[in-house]
Amino acid sequence: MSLALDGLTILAVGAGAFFFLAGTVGLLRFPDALSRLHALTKADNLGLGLIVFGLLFQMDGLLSALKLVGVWLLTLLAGATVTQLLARTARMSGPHE
Amino acid sequence: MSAATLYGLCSAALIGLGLFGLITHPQALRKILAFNLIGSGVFLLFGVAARRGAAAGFGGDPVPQALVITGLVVAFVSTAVAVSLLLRLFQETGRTTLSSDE
Amino acid sequence: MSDFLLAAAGFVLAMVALGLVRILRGSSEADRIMAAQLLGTGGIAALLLLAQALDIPAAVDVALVLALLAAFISAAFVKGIALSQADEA
Amino acid sequence: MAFDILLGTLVLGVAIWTVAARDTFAAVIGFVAFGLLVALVWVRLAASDVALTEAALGSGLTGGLLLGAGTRLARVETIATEKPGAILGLSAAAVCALISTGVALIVFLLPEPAPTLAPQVAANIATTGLENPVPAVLMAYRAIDTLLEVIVLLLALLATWSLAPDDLWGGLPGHHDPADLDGVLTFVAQLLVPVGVLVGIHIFWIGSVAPGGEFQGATILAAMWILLSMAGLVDMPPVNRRWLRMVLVAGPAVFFAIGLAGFAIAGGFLAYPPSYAKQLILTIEIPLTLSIAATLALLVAGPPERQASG
Amino acid sequence: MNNPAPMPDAATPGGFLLVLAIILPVIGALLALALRGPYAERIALVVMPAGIAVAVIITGEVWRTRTVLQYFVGGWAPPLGIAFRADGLSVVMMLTSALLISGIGLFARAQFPSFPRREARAPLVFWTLLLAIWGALNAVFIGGDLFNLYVALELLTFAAVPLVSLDGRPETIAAALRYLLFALLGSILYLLGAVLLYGAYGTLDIIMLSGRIRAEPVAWAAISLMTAGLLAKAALYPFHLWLPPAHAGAPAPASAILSGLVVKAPFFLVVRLWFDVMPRMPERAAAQVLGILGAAAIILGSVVALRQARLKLLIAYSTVAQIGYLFLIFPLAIRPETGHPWSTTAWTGGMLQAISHAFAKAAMFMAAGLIAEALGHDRVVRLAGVGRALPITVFAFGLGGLSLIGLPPSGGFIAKAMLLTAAVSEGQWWWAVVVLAGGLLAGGYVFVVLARALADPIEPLRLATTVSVSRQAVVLTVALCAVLLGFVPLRPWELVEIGRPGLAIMGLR
Repeated sequence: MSLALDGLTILAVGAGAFFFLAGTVGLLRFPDALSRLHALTKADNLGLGLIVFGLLFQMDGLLSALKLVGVWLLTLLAGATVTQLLARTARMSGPHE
Repeated sequence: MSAATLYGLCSAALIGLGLFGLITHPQALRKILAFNLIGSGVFLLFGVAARRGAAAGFGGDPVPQALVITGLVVAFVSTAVAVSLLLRLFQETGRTTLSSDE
Repeated sequence: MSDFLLAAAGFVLAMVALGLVRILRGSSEADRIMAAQLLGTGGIAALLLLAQALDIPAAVDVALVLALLAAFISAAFVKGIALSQADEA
Repeated sequence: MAFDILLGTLVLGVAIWTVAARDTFAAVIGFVAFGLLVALVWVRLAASDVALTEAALGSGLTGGLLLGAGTRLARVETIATEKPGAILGLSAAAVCALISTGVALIVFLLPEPAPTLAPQVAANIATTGLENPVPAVLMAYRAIDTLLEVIVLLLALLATWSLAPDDLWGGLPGHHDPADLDGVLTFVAQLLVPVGVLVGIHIFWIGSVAPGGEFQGATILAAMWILLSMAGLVDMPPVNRRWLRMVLVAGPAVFFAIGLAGFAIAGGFLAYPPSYAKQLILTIEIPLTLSIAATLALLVAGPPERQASG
Repeated sequence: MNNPAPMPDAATPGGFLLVLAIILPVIGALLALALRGPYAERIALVVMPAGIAVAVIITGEVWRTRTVLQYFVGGWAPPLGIAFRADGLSVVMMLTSALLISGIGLFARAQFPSFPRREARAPLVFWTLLLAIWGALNAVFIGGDLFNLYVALELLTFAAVPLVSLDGRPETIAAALRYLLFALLGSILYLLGAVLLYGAYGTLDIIMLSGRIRAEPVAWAAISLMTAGLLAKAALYPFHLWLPPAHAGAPAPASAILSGLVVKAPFFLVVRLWFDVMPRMPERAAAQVLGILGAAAIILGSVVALRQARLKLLIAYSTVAQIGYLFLIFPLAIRPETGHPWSTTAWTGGMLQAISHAFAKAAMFMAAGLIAEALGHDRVVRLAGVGRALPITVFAFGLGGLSLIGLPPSGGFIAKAMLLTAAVSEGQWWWAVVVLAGGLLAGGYVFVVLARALADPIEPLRLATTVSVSRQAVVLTVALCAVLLGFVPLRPWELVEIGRPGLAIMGLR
């Protein structure tokens, strides 16, 4: 049982780490601000989300599991706030650089 | 070399770095940032002393850890007062540096 | 298991470090904010992994506080931009 | 160990960026990132109480404060001001390198095994009724530090207020824009504040048994108040309101009262009788948390800038 | 003083008085903030006699028992807890602070009046901070724990900085910001030294440290960093640049506190570090460096003071010079071979310089404040006739000047005479030259002011406002305190030695 749970954790955390890789590559490679923003949002939401999902299998209490999900949701909120603002300013200043 | 020693070296570097910024930057806000870097370096040294003193089932000596909490609050307060002085100076004179008065 | 989680934490942090290169090459303001955003998310992810790997339950609280204050900072940021635009207008 | 080297390098890299960045705004962003990484270092140093404080105060509230100041000054600051002379720069670099090297050498020279007070803290912790050693140090063994520090907070607030023009004394701090009910800020505030208040109370409440405590909890509560005010949902109060002064002073006042009562019930100032030390400490901590939260929030809000209406 | 006074191992009977010395003014400050406007001044006026009484009783107790008064806060003994200790040095400084703060408070009543039913900014801030400074100073003078002293120093900083910018002119805000940055740098260097000491010796308690500290790199680095930080706060040359604009820009009563008392606190801690934390370590070479910085401050500060066009700036630069004298005690009192620096004339001379300068400088700043109020400016060249208009004030200024120059009868005279004697008897004649040259230069700038003030005006003097005699009388009383100190015997005092030999004994245990 715990072996199966460990396996799920490894799978999900591994996938999450991969999304961080993807996000960073995107940040480095994409030419304009808007597509970088897109890449970053993916990494944020999915990378952390998958890691949280993976760690959930290791939790032993409801409270600790709730905290983990809470961390993810709060990060989403922070990300969305900034992203929304950046998208607006990026559009306003146009695809320069 | 232990992890504590490693972070000790890191804080030594932070102290020098912050000191450099404090001396060389003419803008007051940059000086305030640099002061905070020195502060972090000094506080981390407390953490290093605490970590090295791990005993009695504690992961670190709680006394220096408690001192850091006090220190962090004082550092925040210092930053807040310095920033309000700076903003007021900016409102009154449009200046953000301290280099050319008198 | 702990080793794997620690390695994952290190990997995420390394990715974040690469993202920082973006800051250091620094082109536009937006890029820097994005990089800080990535650093924040990566840091929180690393913290969660660390909490589990080293069995420090309090680190989850640290991550929770970081996430909360990250949202606060982004709000402060939105407000600051709005104010300085109002100044300019 | 590899993880520590990576983290240490990252911390230094961001710190260098904060000092070396050309424009102020970039430096502030660097500093916010720096605070976040330092919180990670504290976890690695087995100091979760400090990590919480760093996350909430050192990185969070300080970051918000500096970001606010940074955006306000950004337009003038980007114009390069006078540069320090090469001689000053070089000699400063030399002095700082010397100090860094000296401190680094000292780190290697520290005695092994390291001196520690941990056993003494552990031996005496039962008499404080607390299980988490850090609050035991802050509220019992070194309570006078904490008490004086709260006074420092109040003085700093008075320092900030003292910058108001005379005719605005009794006015309200900072800006206030009416809430834009469809705006991002309102949305964030409405979503975040209930969660934040819960988290703040949680962090404060678990302080006696697990990492947490009044400073960490109070910082989170302060941030939530500031958020509400930024969103325009509530306004900061005029600085001369009686209730506000009472809230600010309540924490230290109770601290002093129980400290002085110690003369009668436990034979000394700030001494607690072991049988109900925990209850007394909690009685101090609840008003203290509220006072600290209010002080921190008002410190960020700044001096009075508007006339109170009516 | 050959029979060493042992350091008590536990709290002494009168120890609780030390707690009162700190919390009385602090509670007063809290009340002022809580009760708002009209009460701040009244609270201060109530706390003043009570504070003086506490200081007098503590002094009496220390003198009667000839030992250190000690208190363990919360009953927790060091190293876990924090000790307060009052030795002879502490009580001299506490007594000076209590008297001077009360004098300044009486003087400030006219300048910061409380209005009934309404709270005004400047009075509330001034009275609250006056009390807070008092509490902070006492905490510095009796603190026995290096970190607790750090908190006390920060308390002092945040109580002092707002006083600089109290009248809100932009140049005073810049001066306050610069002062704050210097003070913060000083604190953080001090804290860095403290953490190194804790890392090496596992305690922050001064007495315990003095027993454990050894002459090794960690200790040297720590003490050097802490000293450098404290010098930045004490405005010793070359860290003096922040002081003149800050002290000259503050309102007169605030300048009097800042120049008379606040800069003495970091000096006091340097003395603690060099003579108490490491009683057997001080080395001649290091002490000579402090002496050289002090000498540079004396000469440079005095020369620049001579060239000032504004009276308050002149007095502020004179503070830079007078602080220099304090640091001459390090090369003159440290005698590694014989020990007991506290039985030297230089030790008593230095302490006397600290307190007589406090009274003299406070009187001069208050006098300058009255002159500026009466004339509407404080330009030295346009002082003519003020001697006739405000004779008491100008007389008080002159009396303060005696102390700065080192002319009898004044505390400054005895202090400088003792420093001279010490320099000659120690065979370090070069310090004697500096003391004499500093006296001549001080004579120069005091003379410039008095000569202008006593000259006949070309056109009749028109006063902007009249100045009440009672305020002038307060200034004169404070100046007379500096004069009265000139009647103490010209030899080492027993009072400032109390507690010292005990420290050395503890160190050997």
